[in-house]
Amino acid sequence: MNSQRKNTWSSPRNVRLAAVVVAAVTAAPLLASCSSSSGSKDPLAAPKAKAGTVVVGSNNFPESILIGDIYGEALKAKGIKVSYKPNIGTRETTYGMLKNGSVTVLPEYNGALLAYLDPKAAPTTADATASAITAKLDPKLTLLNPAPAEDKDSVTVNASTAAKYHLTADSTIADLAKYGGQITFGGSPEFQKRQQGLVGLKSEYGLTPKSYKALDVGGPLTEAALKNDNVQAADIFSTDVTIAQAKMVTLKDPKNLFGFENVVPLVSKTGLPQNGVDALNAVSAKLTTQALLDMNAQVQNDKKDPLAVAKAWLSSAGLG
Amino acid sequence: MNILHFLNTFFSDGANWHGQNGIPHRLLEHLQYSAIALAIAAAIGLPIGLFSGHTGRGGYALSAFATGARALPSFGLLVLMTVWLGELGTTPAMIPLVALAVAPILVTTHEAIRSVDPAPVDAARGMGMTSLSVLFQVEVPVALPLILGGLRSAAIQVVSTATIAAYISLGGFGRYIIDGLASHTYADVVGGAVLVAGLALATIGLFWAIGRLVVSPGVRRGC
Amino acid sequence: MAGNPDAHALSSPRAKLARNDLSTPRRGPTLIRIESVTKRYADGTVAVDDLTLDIPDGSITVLVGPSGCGKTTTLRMINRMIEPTGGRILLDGQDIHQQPVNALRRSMGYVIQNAGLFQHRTIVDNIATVPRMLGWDRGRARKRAMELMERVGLDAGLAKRYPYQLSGGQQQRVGVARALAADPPVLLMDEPFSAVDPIVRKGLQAELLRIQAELGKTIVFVTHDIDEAIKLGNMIAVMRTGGHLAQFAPPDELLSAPADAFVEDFLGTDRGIRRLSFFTSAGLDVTTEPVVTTGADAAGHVLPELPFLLVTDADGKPLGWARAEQGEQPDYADLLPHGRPFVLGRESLRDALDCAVLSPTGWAVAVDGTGRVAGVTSQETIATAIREAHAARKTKPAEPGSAAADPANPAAAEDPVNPAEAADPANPAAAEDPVNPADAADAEAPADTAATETPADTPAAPGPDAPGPDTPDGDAGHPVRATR
Amino acid sequence: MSAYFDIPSDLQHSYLGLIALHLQEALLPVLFGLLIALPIALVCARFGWLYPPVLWVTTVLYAIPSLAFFVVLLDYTGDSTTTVEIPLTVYSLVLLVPAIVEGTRAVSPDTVAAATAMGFGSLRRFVQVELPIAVPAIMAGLRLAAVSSISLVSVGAIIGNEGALGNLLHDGQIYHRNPLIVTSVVTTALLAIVVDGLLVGLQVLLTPWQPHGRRAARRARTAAAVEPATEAELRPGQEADAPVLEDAAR
Repeated sequence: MNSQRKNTWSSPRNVRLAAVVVAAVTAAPLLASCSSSSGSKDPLAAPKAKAGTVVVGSNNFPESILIGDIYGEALKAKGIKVSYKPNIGTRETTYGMLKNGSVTVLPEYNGALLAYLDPKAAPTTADATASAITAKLDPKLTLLNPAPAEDKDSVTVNASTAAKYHLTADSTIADLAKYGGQITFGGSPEFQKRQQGLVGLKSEYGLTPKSYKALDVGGPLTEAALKNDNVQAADIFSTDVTIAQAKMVTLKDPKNLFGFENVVPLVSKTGLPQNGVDALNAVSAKLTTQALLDMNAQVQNDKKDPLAVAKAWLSSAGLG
Repeated sequence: MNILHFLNTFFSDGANWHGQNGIPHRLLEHLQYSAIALAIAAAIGLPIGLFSGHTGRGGYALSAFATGARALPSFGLLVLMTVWLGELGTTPAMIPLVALAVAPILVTTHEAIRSVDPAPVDAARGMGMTSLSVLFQVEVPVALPLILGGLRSAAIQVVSTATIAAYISLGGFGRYIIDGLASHTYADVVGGAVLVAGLALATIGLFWAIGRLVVSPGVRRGC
Repeated sequence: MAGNPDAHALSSPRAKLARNDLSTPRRGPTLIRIESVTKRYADGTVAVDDLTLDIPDGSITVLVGPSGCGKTTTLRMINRMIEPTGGRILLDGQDIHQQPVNALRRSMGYVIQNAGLFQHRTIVDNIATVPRMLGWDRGRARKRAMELMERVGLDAGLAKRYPYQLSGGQQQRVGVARALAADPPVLLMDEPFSAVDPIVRKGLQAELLRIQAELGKTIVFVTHDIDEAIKLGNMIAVMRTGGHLAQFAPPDELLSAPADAFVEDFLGTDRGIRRLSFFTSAGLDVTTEPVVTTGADAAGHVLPELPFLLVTDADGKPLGWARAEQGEQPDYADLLPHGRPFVLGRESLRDALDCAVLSPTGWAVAVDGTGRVAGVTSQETIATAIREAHAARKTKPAEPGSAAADPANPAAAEDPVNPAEAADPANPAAAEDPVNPADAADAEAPADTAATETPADTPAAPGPDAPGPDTPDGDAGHPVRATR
Repeated sequence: MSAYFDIPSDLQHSYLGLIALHLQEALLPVLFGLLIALPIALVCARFGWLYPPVLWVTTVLYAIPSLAFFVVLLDYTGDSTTTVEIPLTVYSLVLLVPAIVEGTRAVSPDTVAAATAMGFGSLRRFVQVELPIAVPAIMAGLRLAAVSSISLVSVGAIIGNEGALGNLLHDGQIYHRNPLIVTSVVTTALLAIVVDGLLVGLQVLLTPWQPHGRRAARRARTAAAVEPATEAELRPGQEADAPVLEDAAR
């Protein structure tokens, strides 16, 4: 070894080199994050779906996944290339993904969507709901025809609470409001801040629960919490099969806070070919609340796979 | 900067400073979960680690157990305990947190005692110290920095992982993250993350202070 | 330095031992008796094989041998750190197996390599450990610890330090002090000085001999270093791999009569020279003829066989050699170095020979305890003395083998001249750990090394020890040991 | 058995597919982490003053809870495996940098001096001498990183089916199929144990000079028992003293 190479790493040149390496390694992620954050107002900058493929997304609860499967299989039956992105998350997330094009088709509920887009809107008819949505909807997106099938959020009390406060199927949310200071309310984390949630319950019915427990989207946590009386009332889907099983009582919503909740495909205008639009409208025409309840029961009670249930319904409806 | 903006939004929101969803209340919850989990894990891990380290027995069983405990996915265990126990109290959350914390405490304690210079231990036995005296008067004082290191590492992981308790409707700083994700309010997510990271760093500081207090200067060597 | 060599010589451990043996036989001849002890491990390894050994009271017994010879195992069986698989060990006639193990251990001091100090405790608390275990109150234990620090030559200022702040040599002193804290009759030492550098080791060995001279403990000492064994041991047990006892003898006998080829090989090639350490220079013929005071008339002083004169100052201390032919006056301004002188009577023939070999004139300079010249002597004279010394023991240095069977006088070796190193005039104090960075950094207390690590020069009890049975008797010219 | 292994269609993977996906999401980050950690560790090993600040940065990063990390990244990388992989890369990095630095620092100074005396340049010495000797320490870091990575992937389920086997947890909940949750937990744990075992095996292959296994350990113990104090057993204490004394001298 000659003496010049002896101190390779402590020569000034190499100190600089070292500094550069460290700087580069630490700065790279920072730079990356800065550029992507400053570039777009909307942070959900996921890669666009492959051209020609329709991406069917769904929210993170079983019924949404099931309807997503129905949409997807119906499109496939028309020879359209479909890929699924099921079980994504909440509307707050999925709406963004529709806007940026990483999802093409999403099962939605018109009332809930409107409440998300315009918390102050209070339409009294299904058509008014549809037009209110269209007014607020991102120009890249559109609603197809709503199905007759409805699945609402609902304020449901467990059996013991119903007995305690003498609540029956004829009682309204306003009847519960009197006891608000004594109940713990359960629901999804997002329910707390939504118009179709605690916000609306307070403004429409004056219901302010003693406390709120963030659970899941009408899923097992919510059901368990109701059954164990961890919460006395909760937001739970009106199509949930456990309501009847556990003798829970769903309170009436005379002010239509949870509005019209028809199942409706929310799609990207450019992503779906016309035959796809036709296929989804055909599905909506035949999708009834009873059909939804049946299918939910098959998934939840009979542990059938939602995709199989979807395929079976499509073929029985002559769409598959 | 995006993140700074979020932080400003989060911390300047007066609603985040009081009430059930206020930072002080969430901090107390987070500390409570972390402290209970750490205490249980220490109650399990320290005696076993001290005993096995002192006797030199059970090293293989211990490392196998620790590998197993580390291998358990905390989040999966949380969900599993929730559905199995069918309740929403703190118990389902404690089990994964304890499982997470036991391994580092156990293994570090064992290794710490094992790595004590054998010469003073030999000298202590040779001068007629009882086995317990050797352990508590010679081995533990010398191994204390390492044992504290194990507890600290467990505490950091517990503080950081206690966020997932929010997934099963518990409180703590995880609430901000889970709720922020669900309602797409990123200020809450970033705020929650910063709070958790800050708490973890505070934990490091706490253990440093404990070390200054309880470790003999002869072991610390004045550093 | 060397202010009172005689006193020092007489306070040597052997002197003390001899006195004990003659005047106060406290426990009979053997304190520790190892009877047919075997240690076999579960995997079949035999560490110690049917070992029988009587360890005499009040003296230093060294177990020495190569790695794996079972010497440490033997030592550790004495305080039951290891339990034998066969045989038994008696302490004062009692089987140690019948005694509570921790009480047994508390009654024996235990010193190991690297000292094994408790790094989390201060020096004084380290030393006070056993007294505290024995239930002494803190004040008394600390007081005792402070006494012991002084006894082992540690500055009291170190008491509140932690072990890491001490040099290796100082740590080992603390280890010895800790072992002595409860005044146990037995001291077990397991390679205590192996991990320190040779200069420090030399100081510690001298210190141990000094302490032993004062305390007269029964010391079992394990080492792999045969020189250390010979220097320290009253009795030496040479062990060989597999846990067999090769020879158990006093050092002088070991050197002169190794039992077999293994022991001979283990002793090394220069054991004849080393054995000279056990022959006193007390009766060596020295002449003051070629010694002149500087500036004095040298007429008639020059010997025919030595064209030099040893020049001293007015006080009689040597200054150097001056070249001088018979009848001429030397040039007092041009002196050759006189080399290291030996202390007549205190140092051994080995030292005398060494001085002579190193001297520029071939003659060794003998001084008395105060450093004044006692005379000079030639290599031939020393050689004669060696021959006579051997003859006195009916042995010949060239044929040690023939002396091996000389059992006639086994006790003789128990009473050798104190080792030369103990009186090494080169200052061992200053040499202790000069390279240790801890000490070097110890600017606050520069005194502690220099002041506290002076081992050989502070014999605690010189006066009372002076008259002893091993005082060189009238039969001058012969080694002390040969008189018994 | 089908209750355990019939994977809901919305996961779009078979059981084995989920395993493969899980391994990919967990182990690619460990690999990237290692690749990034090596140069950082090299620089830290060479320039000691860099190590403490780097350690602080990594500690802060490690303190960020995985869930929050995922969610924040969701903003930038969207609902994709990348969102899971980036935090896991960071966590691996954080575990590996100290492992490598401490590992190479623990290489005996004698060995380093010998290599230097033989004419190894600094970089070559790091790669050919210090790194191989540090393999056990590095492997320990790798094992920890791999096992924790495998465990953390599951959390990705919360950000939208990006948790591979962890997705079974959510599906098990929403479909009321507890067996799926058991499958997820058990499979994840087994994966971690198997990967850990493979890494141990890899270490044995990489460090043929080290004693391995129970027999070697017992041999070492017996040897130590026979002559406890004469062996190098007592050396660690001495070694630990050395740097401290050095500091004191400075």
